[in-house]
Amino acid sequence: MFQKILVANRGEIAVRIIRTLRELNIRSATVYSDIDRPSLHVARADEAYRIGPGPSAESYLRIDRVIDTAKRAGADAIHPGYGFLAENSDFARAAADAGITFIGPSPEAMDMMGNKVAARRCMVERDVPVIPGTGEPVESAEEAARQAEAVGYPVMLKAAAGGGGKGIRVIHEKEELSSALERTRSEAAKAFGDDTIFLEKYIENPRHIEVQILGDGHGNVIYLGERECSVQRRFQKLIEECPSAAVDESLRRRLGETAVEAARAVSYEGAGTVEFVMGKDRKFYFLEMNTRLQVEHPVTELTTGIDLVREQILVASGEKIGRKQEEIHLRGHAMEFRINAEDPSSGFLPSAGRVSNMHLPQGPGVRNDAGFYAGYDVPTIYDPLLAKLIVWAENRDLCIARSRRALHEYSIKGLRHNLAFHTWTLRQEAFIRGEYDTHFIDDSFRPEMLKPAGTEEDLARIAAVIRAWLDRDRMEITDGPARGPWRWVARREGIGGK
Amino acid sequence: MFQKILVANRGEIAVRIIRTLRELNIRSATVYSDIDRPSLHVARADEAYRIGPGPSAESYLRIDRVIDTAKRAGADAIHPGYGFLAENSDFARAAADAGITFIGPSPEAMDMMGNKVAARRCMVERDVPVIPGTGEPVESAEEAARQAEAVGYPVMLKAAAGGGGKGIRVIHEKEELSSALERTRSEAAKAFGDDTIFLEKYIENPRHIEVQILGDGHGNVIYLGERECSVQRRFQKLIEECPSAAVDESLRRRLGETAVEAARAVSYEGAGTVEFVMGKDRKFYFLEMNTRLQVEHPVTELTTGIDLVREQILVASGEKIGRKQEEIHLRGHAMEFRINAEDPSSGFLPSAGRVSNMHLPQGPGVRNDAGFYAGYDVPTIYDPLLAKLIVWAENRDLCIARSRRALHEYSIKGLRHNLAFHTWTLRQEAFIRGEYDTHFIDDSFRPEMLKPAGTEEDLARIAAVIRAWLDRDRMEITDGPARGPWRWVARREGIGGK
Amino acid sequence: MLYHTTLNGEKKKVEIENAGVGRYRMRIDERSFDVDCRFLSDGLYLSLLIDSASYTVETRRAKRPGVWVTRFGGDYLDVTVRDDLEERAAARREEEVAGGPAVLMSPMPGVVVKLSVSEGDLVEEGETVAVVEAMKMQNELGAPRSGRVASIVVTVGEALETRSPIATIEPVEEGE
Amino acid sequence: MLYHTTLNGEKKKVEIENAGVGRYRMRIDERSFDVDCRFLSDGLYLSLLIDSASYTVETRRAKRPGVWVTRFGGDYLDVTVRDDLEERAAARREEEVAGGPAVLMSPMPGVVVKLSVSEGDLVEEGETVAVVEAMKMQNELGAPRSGRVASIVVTVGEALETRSPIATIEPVEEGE
Repeated sequence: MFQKILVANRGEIAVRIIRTLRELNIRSATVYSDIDRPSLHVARADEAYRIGPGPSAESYLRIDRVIDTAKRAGADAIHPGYGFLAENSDFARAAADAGITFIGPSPEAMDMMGNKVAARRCMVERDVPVIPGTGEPVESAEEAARQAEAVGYPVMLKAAAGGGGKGIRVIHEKEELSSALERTRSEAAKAFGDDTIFLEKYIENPRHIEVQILGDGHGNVIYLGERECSVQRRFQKLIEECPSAAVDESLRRRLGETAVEAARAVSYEGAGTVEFVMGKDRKFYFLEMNTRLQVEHPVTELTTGIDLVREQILVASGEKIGRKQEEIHLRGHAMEFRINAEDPSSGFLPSAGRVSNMHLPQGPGVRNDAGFYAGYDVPTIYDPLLAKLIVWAENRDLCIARSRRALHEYSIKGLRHNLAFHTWTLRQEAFIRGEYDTHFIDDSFRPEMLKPAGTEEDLARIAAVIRAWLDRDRMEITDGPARGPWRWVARREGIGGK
Repeated sequence: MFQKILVANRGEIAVRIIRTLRELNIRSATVYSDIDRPSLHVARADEAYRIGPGPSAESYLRIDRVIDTAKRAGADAIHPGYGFLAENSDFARAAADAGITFIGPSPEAMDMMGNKVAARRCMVERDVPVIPGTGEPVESAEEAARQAEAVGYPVMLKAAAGGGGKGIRVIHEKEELSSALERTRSEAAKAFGDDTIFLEKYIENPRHIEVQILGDGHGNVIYLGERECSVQRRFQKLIEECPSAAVDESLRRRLGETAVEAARAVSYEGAGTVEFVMGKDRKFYFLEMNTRLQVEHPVTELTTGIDLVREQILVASGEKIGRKQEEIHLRGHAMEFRINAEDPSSGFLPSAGRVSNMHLPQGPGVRNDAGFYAGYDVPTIYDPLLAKLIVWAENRDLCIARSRRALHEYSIKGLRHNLAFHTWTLRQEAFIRGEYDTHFIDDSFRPEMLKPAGTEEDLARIAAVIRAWLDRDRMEITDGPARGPWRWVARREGIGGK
Repeated sequence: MLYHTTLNGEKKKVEIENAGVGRYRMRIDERSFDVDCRFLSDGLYLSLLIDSASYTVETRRAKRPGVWVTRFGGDYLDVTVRDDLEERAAARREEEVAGGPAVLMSPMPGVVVKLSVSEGDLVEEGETVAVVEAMKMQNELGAPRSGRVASIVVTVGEALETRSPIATIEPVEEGE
Repeated sequence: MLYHTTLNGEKKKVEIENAGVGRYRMRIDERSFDVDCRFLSDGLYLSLLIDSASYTVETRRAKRPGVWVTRFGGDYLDVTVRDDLEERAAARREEEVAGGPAVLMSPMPGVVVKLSVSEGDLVEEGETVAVVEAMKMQNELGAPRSGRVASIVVTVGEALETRSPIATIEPVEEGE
């Protein structure tokens, strides 16, 4: 077993990995940029090493510095977390060259899955279903028509250089195809300087379903249930569930076995995720494989009872997976809410600043994976994920009820965040019924929906008025301890004030 | 289903019950004494009613006021929590008279189990094993000798008026008995003004094992595994586990079925706990039945996945238990640590004062049931339980490792607490092996053991010196925000200070 | 004392009397309430009992004068609370502003990655004026009012602080 | 600068030099350390990197002068830190106190439920002098030193504050 592991990441995921290292009695080392010196992962690790200035390109993304730090610290393995260098095969190779174990799959598996065209080809060879389409650029209108006929309408035209929902056009009928191709091509040329177009089947009401898999170096691969990740805003996941409301036992088995087949195709070692898109007909297609721990891995941990970071480390140290497929059981239901420093009432603009106070929810079924603390200055140069709230309950309905309760308890003061957005989502009929797809948020969320009406209006007035009233009496009560006469009164009554 | 429930309690258990009420969409009302106006349960409830001055005899123990408040609030049920009026059958009767459902068993069941002699007799009738002994006072030395012979040495002489370990004498050999009886009797007369003495078999290396049961008004009773509660200091439980390291599957079934039999004897409705003492020969004997929710119920919740407060409410509303015995499975291992405001380094003296800051542990497998918050003034007039840390993991060894990690993260500033005691316990070989009994703490804990030696000494010196150093520079840093030059320096470097 | 309050555009008058330490008697329309009010966590949260209903409230001053952002449970509300004097001052201020130019300011620190309009362009309220990158996200900033872009005071690549001005939009006269 | 430190009864001298903002160079015996030191949570916690080893430290002044209670992880340590001047003053103080009487004080607020000794009794250090009830628990308070009970200043039933005096124990001369 490893003696010391370098956690080459920051924020909530670094803190989460350090927790498991402590439980395994493995010494944890981590890296930090100048701006991250007061970050939680530095305080929680056993050792911490400066790695460069704030911008990630000069610190967390510097392969040379991370490897040098691992050597200097005497680490025998590196855990990359997610993001930054987690899916960089050069990094994995550099670690191997330095004689340090990279906790993840082989560089070859990373390269294969990192190349979309190659990955698709590899899946087709293994009979893993991919979205019917060309896989090659469309050269002419005739060819487009022929292919569209083959895969069946509706189809989608996709600019090769597009992404994030841009350069896409959906065609429902044969008659539209030829002119749509022309328009998509000319728009792509204008927008991206590249008019290469692919054609594929358009999946209606698509759900984003992914399967957690775990492989070892001894030929064992198992799946650990699916995750439903269709609550997205502009392709950013916001809420994830395990299990999916759209998946039953037999579908779960088929998804799982397909994911295992995909992983076997690249002799996958470690924890990985196979992403599928699933249509309303419950047919599913391979999208891509993420060769790392996912942000949303805790929902799988809560339903399977398995610590995925622990499994990653055991497998990387050469151990066999200690459990068989038939020993994996999902129990209850889990949901993860990503708590971001962004303001849903004004277009999800990022927010930054000092967390003046916070209160995390507690009690039955509540797990917090947080990367911040009261007094922390949230920097603007990294991603806005402050923390994850993960909730478990006996079934999906109870999990929704418990999540509402937990969000009700959650408080972060000092900067804008998206707690109110999650509360909104939990009130939506589509979400409650479990009948939603990846368009759900973009189609139905409007910022003004965050302002509720009802009897609480009166109460809000009252509260605000009291504040004004107190303020008038020279009671300084914003952003700091109560001072002045109120404090004195409080003491006299024995309820506060030292 | 109920529309509104009065939670007739305070502290962590009131907060915990209110959480489940919110999840069930039942309106919560609670009561508070004057000193509890700023307590967490008042802030978390939907409604809160003043019930009298601080001392419990004038507030939380006043049946009349609690019932009046329930009526005034329009509550259709009362949840008593634990302690205070939870096992008071007069209170249960008063609630019934007022047309309000008491969430608990019938007053008759409470009375029967509240009377030790009657409960013992009732158990004997049902073939539930009780500790072999007289059950009646010992009148003479001859009778004592005869009974001791019958139950087998060692035996215990117990003053009827004793309790909490006082007025007890263990006799290992026949020759000692007669003089021991004399001495015990005269001591009892002196100490308690009552020289009534019972004789019973002395259980060596006793473990305190209890079984959670759940009954409904339709004749169904199930058991939900056992709890190991042998980590006690002077009869106060400090750490509880589920399952017990001393109980295997077949013993679990026998314990469970015996507990169900005990509950059936009094037609038990609701959640209850049957307490057993178990010797090193794994024979177990009925001690008593607690006719309420236990402090340590969360370890059962984490391993069975069942919300016991929810079940209490459903059963009280007339529903049948929705699950069969064979559907109850324990998964993994859970431990609960009682976080008390008492100082283990000076004889567990109670502490009180303002919580100047706190940090609860988070991450995988950690549940916090807390009744306090940063800024809260812990009153001295109620029990010292501030919070419970409950930890779950896949098995007992991992649970110990995770508990150590969680305690490492836990911080409470401003008053003394017993976190260091729990850390100590987790280092003891007897605890790690699971081979301990109720004498464990009293026999092996010494306050000076909390002061560790080792390399951290040097570091502690360094830290302390730095503090002194900073202090010398007129930096006011105790118990409040950093001020003065340090703050200015921090700002210049962009690491702190608004 | 009488206060003018606005919530979600609706105005109401609220009357408040002191009724003991931390206690108030309030009237809104024909309804009246008893309020018991205590600070928790050294003044960071307010515990209210309004006719026995319990609320834990977070509230902070917004940038705009007289406005408080208040949270009950999961919901956030912007509430304006002004006394007579402040109410009259606010009314005067609003009159002056209504016909004048509006300044688009950056809501967070970031870098200008795109300017979508040029000086002199006509824009609708909400139409994208600039794109600012912060926390690896591109954020489209819309015009604060409809009108003509009077000036743009930043260039692509420039780093902005919170509330750095980006552009001024001036009203366009009817029939212009 | 040189400091006299005591931990678990063991005394050591520690030398500290400033080495930049929040940075120190320290020497204990023959070992030396680089220390990087930052406050977290507005000064409530101290994050230390000592030759890259990371510690989050809580510390507070104890009642006794120069003593700090310091926590690393789950452990609490009492450390005395004094400069030359303070060290000499402390030594003088200790000399004066050693032969004098000691006062038993209540460590918490509570009510006296029992007095186990009378004035004039001889007691051993740690022997129970009084029982004080607080938080529903009975707490036995032991003699702070061996000697004779010189005075008892409370009665059963009396309510005590933290540090209320209960009794004074004076030393007994050898051979007395």
